Amino acid sequence: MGILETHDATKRFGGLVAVDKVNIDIAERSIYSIIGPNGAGKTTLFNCITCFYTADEGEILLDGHPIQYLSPDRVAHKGIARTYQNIRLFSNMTVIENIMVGMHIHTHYGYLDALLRSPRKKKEDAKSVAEAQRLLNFIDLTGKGDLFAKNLPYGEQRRLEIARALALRPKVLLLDEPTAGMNPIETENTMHFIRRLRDELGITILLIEHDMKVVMGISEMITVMDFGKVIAKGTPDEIKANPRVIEAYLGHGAAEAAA
Amino acid sequence: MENRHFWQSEVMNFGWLAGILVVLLALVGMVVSFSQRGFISGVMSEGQLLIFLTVALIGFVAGKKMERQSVLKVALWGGIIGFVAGLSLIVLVLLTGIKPLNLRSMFLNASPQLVKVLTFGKGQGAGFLYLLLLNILSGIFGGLAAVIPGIWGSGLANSALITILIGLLTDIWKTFLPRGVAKFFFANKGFNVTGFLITFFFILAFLLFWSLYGARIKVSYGNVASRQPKKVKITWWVISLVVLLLLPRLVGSYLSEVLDLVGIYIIMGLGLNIVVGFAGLLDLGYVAFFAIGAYTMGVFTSPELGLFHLTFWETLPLSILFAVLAGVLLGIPVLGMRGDYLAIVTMGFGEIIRLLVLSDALKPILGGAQGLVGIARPTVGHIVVKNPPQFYYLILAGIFIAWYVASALKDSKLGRAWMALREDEDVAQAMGINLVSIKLLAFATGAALSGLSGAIFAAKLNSMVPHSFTILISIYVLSLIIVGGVGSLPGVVVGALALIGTPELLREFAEYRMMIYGAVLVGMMLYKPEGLWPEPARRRELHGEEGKSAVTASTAPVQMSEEA
Amino acid sequence: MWQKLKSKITGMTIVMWTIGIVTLALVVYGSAVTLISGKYTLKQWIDFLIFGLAQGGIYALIALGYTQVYGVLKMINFAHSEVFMSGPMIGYFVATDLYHFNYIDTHPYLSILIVLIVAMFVSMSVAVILERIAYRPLRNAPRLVPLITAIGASFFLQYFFKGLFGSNIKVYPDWKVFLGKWVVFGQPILKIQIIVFFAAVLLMAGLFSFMQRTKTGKAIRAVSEDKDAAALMGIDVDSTISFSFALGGMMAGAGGVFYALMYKQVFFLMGFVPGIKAFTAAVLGGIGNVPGAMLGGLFLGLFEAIGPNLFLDGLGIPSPYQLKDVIAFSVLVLVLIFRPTGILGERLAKRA
Amino acid sequence: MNGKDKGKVLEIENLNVYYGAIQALHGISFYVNKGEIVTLIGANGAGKTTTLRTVSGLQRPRPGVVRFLGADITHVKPHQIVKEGIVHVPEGRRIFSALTVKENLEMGAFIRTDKRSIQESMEQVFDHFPRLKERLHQLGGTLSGGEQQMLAIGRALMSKPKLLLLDEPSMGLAPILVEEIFKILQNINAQGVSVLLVEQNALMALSIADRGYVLETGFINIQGPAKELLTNPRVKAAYLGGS
Repeated sequence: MGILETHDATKRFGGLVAVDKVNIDIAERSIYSIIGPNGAGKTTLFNCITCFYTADEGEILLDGHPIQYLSPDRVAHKGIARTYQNIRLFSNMTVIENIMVGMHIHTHYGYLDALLRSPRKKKEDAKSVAEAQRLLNFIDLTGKGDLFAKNLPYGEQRRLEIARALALRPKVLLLDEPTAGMNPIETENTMHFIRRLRDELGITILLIEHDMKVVMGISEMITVMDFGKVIAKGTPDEIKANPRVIEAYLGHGAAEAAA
Repeated sequence: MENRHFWQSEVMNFGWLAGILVVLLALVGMVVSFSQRGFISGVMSEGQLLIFLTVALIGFVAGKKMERQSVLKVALWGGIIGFVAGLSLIVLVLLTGIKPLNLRSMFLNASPQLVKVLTFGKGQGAGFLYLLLLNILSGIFGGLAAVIPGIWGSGLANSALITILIGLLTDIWKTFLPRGVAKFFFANKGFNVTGFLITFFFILAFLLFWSLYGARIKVSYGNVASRQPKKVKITWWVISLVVLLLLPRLVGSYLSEVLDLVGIYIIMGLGLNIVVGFAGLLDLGYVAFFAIGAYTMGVFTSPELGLFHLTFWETLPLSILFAVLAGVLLGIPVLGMRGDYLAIVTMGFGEIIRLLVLSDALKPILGGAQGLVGIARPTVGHIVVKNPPQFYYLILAGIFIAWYVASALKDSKLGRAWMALREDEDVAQAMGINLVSIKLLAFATGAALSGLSGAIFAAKLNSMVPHSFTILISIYVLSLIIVGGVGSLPGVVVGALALIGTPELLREFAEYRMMIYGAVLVGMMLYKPEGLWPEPARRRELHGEEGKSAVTASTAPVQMSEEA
Repeated sequence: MWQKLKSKITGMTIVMWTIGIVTLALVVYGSAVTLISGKYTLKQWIDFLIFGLAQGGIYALIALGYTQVYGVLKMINFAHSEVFMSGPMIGYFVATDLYHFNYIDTHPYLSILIVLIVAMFVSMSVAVILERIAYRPLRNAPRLVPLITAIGASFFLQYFFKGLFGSNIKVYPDWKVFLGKWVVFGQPILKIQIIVFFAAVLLMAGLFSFMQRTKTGKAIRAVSEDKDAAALMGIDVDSTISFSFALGGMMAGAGGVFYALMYKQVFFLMGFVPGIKAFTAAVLGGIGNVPGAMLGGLFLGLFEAIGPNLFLDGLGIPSPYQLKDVIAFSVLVLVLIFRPTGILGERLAKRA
Repeated sequence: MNGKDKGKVLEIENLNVYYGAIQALHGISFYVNKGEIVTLIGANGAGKTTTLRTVSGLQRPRPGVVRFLGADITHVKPHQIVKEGIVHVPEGRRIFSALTVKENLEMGAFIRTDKRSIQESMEQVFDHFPRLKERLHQLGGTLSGGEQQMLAIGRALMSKPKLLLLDEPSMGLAPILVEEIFKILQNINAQGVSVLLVEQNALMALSIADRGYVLETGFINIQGPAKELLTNPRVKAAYLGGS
């Protein structure tokens, strides 16, 4: 049994079945990728896992416990964090504030502590700031803590978004196209970075990605989606060899060309 | 451009704009109303100043738009703009003279007084000439201020503005300054001519001096400040505290009254700032909590109803408690609503509360349309707090509490969660933030401060009527937050002084208050959405960026549209 | 299934449903008491009903403006209540002049047409100018910004009109032909109310077929749905938006004249309450939806005309008519809680 | 082929586009000849859509020049660009779902006034997409994905464009439908409409295109005749899934 599983997860929008009976099973401390053409339902699946959408049918299990009916904030408490395809930082907050919002659930003090500026509040906030600084170092943004998030360059915004998700200390991290819009060198760095997340922090990673080089390079398991359905599942080598995948993902002609 | 007719050219567009504006200012009654006050005694009243200021402003905008043109051409443009504006006013005067047209039956203010003000009381011949000339000069002045390079241009514009501000508040200066000095500068109404000239040129000289040596002074002061930052800071704190404490003694009873009112709005503003500024929840029913705080004070202390006989201090916590309860109760149904829906529903709530208070149905407990009298005065020891300077201290204490609450919460995980909510509700929730609780906390905290403010308000007035609690109060508070800078605490103070204080000092303004507020809200949103005194962090950031990337600023909206 | 249900029940939903059920119970109980007591005769109920229809027609006309603007800009045009006020305000001066020249008595229909056209034109101009100055520059700003501008513009316009024309209540002259009653099926009914109702329905039908049939109408619908895609069709988005403000303004102007005919008076604050009620009507019908606005307006008008006497009276509340606005605002809140998409609005799928 | 050297329809010079602080296009330049099908391929986020949006006036370059038939249209408004003869079929189709198929097509012909010739164009669209005729009075939102794509292209044709910009017409469509649509694109092109095609499905796109450009993080790194790109090892590795 994996750390995160879906059993026949289904999500409909009107007549469109965006996610159709999807089963995935992610082993702890693995890097798992979901690929498929645009509009295949990958991001919708992410939204179901983080309970931004409630799955219409099926189950989503974290550590064997169903989570599909929780609210998104509860899911975050349970240990799932995510990034977004089109970066969604709190753009008018500073870099460090962004990370500290991510630490919300690990900052243990209440309304009265805040109001009275109690010693506990000061201690917890100091801890948060220290931890945020550590995360900034981790993503190579040391010294940029006071900038507004919106003023960072693209690559740094992507990394900051990951750092904010890491601040939740998740068990499972969902990354939605982390290398979109990056050049080959940045992509290479990001791959390396993702591997470090798993190796150094022990986080399980679920990835949506288009860049085949990234997908094939770092994932242990891959699920291929098309029209909301899973059409293939396996290791990178198995996927590469699967003619159905080539046809769906790369087009009809590709299958012939590859053949 | 070349083949367009002159009357459709760009300068004429500005000209027409100026013409329409000044005519409207006249018709709306501001010109006459402000003319009760002199600006430069015997030369120009404030009503007339209003016209010339408008023309100068349009000239300035036009000048900015053609920055690369020669100075002479800009002056010509300014002149044309002034000419058109002047001509429009002359036409207006002539129209009011046509008997069968009877302009006044429609436009209340197309009166003989208006004619008198516009013609400087000199009759149509000389008056028209005067009007035209001064308009042309204003247009030229505005245009030149925009294009003259460097400090001279901005110095001219700024010293004119500062001088005008000083002139508007002559009553205050007169109470502060020694009689002799005041007499030298100011006439019975406004400046006298020498006073005006000296003030204007002194400020101009000062600005020029500052532009030359200011940087050096700042550096040397900065050295001192950076060597002993704490000491400097403490000194500033002590000085401002002393000034704050002595203020009512310095300004006397009338101004204390104004300060009290400003203070009550500051408390409310600090509260609403939590809801709107921090958490981004646009609450237009904010007056409801103010009313609840006030009515709690009234109902529990007024002998007229005879239901309870508590003292001020016993009731104060109840006022706050009931306001908080109402905040939570009203908060629950609107939890799922965003932006404009929230605004209109909270506005509906505010109205419901007001209508309930007014109704016969609740008259036995709330006093109905007649309101309540005999509300308790607070007592401190043996002193009964009743006159404005005494209330000043109570209100000041209230402001300190409100400020403390707002700044403590802002600098906490709750404050950060609110900001995250304001920025992106979905992502905030994905960060594990419980939206329900932080929204309710925002409503409740805001309501508490509003309730506090309402309780003080009721005690200060000693009596009250439901009509004190209209939607206008909500709009006042919202306006002052926006003018000060959404989310900024000092901004609330600046906003309250500007929007609540000024109209009290300039009684002529009061009648046009809502019109000016409305225009200010629109203008701020169009040209300076961050407010007069933005949050420190924001300001730091904006300054750090100046020049470095003009690119960022101008593309920001594009990005928004992309996300939408 | 049970788990799914359980997961949906939170403390908040319980509170909300309690509010709903209590409200419903009070309404039912109050109505029952009133009906059983037989305090009002059938004739009175019919009077309330007709009044409600006329009132509802006016709400519907104003609501169309909110809906039009919401359709194209996805914002609430807060200043629409002032668009509504401005038309009959200027119309008043025309009407009094016509009255002084004795034109109203000699040519009643022509003169009401003139007043109507002037009022519609004024309201239309105010709406268009408003859009141009206060909203267009903020098309891409964060949502709160145009909303605040709208609030500002609303108050500016109110007090601008007060400054120009004074704060006194202006009494519209009488149209003798609209006075008195008609007898329909043995029931005497106020002429003016019937006329207002049918005129409103006629205007709405006109607008509806304009939106369905004409190229511009279709363009407005296209822009409502997708501005970029509409621009890519060669539709001038800016002028189309202006046009929908103009349409909304015209409807509001007409509604304003009907309002003035029914209540005989105009003044600078007259827009506020009908404005917020018409907004309620628009939300009730499903904002952005043209037939919805019409339906919502009529429904609210009826509800408000019958409601106070029907259920507040039964609850033993003194002078229930004072609370009719409370009813309208409560309807707004309840609709937004329980069916934010309104009667005709469809629940749009929430997509990223 | 049918006179593809008559000159340039579209010329892009040094196009830079920003979203906030982020630069999406870094001074790209390319052109489309009359009668050509040119394709822009690249990964998600490479700037393909941004390029099309800039050409059709929805996005403003800083700096950069867009020339259409020799005239500078960089600062022309989107709706006027349609009048010039460029029509853009946006990503995700963006048909008007609350309008009927017929009304959608009428909106496509918004800039035209001659009713008879509009009717003729509609017939031509039905020739390309007979299925649309069957669905004429259905609401756009009720169509299937493939039909919506057909409607989107048909709607674009209603303005009688000289240049057709297509953004990911294959997105979310089954391979068989993609082939059908691409065939129709070739037909449309054969009738004299130049096409600028943005695709992720590089292979399909290159197989019908005359020339291609590879866009990577806002830069054009590889360009050439489509046939050459198909065999280019770098392109193959990155976009065609080959090794």
